[in-house]
Amino acid sequence: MRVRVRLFGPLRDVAAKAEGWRELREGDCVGDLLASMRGEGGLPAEMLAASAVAVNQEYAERGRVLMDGDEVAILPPVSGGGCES
Amino acid sequence: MRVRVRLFGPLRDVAAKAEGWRELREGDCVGDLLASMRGEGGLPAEMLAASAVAVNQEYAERGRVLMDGDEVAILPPVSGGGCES
Amino acid sequence: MRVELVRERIDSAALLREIKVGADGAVCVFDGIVRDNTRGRRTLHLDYEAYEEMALKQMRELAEEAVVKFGVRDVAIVHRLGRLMVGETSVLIVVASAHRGAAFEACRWVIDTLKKTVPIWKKEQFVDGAVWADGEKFPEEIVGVGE
Amino acid sequence: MRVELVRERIDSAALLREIKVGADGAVCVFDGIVRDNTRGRRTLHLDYEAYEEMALKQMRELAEEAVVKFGVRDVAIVHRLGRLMVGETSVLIVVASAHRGAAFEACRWVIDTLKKTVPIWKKEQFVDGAVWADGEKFPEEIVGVGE
Repeated sequence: MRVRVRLFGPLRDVAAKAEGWRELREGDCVGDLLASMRGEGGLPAEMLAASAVAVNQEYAERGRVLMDGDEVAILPPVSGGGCES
Repeated sequence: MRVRVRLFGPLRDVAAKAEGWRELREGDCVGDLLASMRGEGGLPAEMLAASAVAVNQEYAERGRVLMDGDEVAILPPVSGGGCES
Repeated sequence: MRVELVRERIDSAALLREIKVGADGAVCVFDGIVRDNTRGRRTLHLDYEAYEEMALKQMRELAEEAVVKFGVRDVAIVHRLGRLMVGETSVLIVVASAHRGAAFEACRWVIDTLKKTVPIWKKEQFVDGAVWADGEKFPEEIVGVGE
Repeated sequence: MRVELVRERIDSAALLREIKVGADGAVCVFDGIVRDNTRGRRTLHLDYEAYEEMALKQMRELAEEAVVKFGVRDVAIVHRLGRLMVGETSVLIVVASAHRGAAFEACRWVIDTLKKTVPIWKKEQFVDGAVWADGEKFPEEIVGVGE
């Protein structure tokens, strides 16, 4: 089965090549996908650790089992809303 | 000595005649002025009890001694600012 | 610090535009509007009157105190007097600040304090008559004459 | 409930005008502005990008949740994307309510939650280079992948 990986913000700047469709085994979860991406070395571990994951535009936990066609977005800490923090 | 009495909002509606310059004795305080006005019967006691007093545009206590030429305003509870309470 | 009593419509957009400078990150606005009803009775219009000299003085003090108390950069307070129709702005408070927390807190404090202390009164015209609003009980530090 | 991501200037006045209806007594607005500096470094401009489909979904959920949670009548959330200059509005939140307390609380909650959860990112251009903002740590209910 295949899922589509999307990266945003600082993560895409450092790892744009990691975007796109990837083959997974049936039953693989979010954590499995991340482990394999981390193994390839394209995504800095510290950035991954601070990031959240969304599956089909909803935040998802690491244990979430992926399905064929899912869109998996890896989201570094967000910074919308202005400059007034 | 003389002070100028001003009324506002609902108080003026019921007692406009009580406005204007009034003779007081030297040393009279806000409380004395109010007592004499209450005595004349023009100002409803319940409205006076809920009101604040300002002398020369600053809130003042009952014990505040009045001076010749002072402007004494009797202010019913205020209701500015909109309709969102 | 722009502090005004006005008799014409309040131009919220102009006030917002005017107040911003480069150092601001946040602007919080409170827009108090004439509602179409008070406890279910249909309002036709409102008339606001003020002890103008004192109200302006108090509003200026509020703006200055908000800057000191909350560390915001600028505060504008504009209150309208005279006859207002449903949907019109009776008071506009604009607070500009580097930080949003201070902007919200200052804005809230200004409207809460204004409603209790600034000498402005509202008469409500209903279909069946006009009445003065009850008003807010004065805070203890403003000693009531009957106490 | 107007929820939008836009690439042109945000027209605060139009949004304010649009949202008011007769039953409202209070409107609270939060206007987030591009500051001229970040921790003292002079900002030239900002670029905002978003995971647009998800950001819109999240913003819609925020607006709906604010109405339920605080009992306000209407909420508008508009965020700008692309390049913004100093002094321009990056986000505008407008809350209309019968009561001011709810308006303030809902408005504050929306901006606080948006900043932690809506997938939008900001790159700051300084005279000596561009960097992505650090961003807000995700809340615990949004489980980080490394945890």
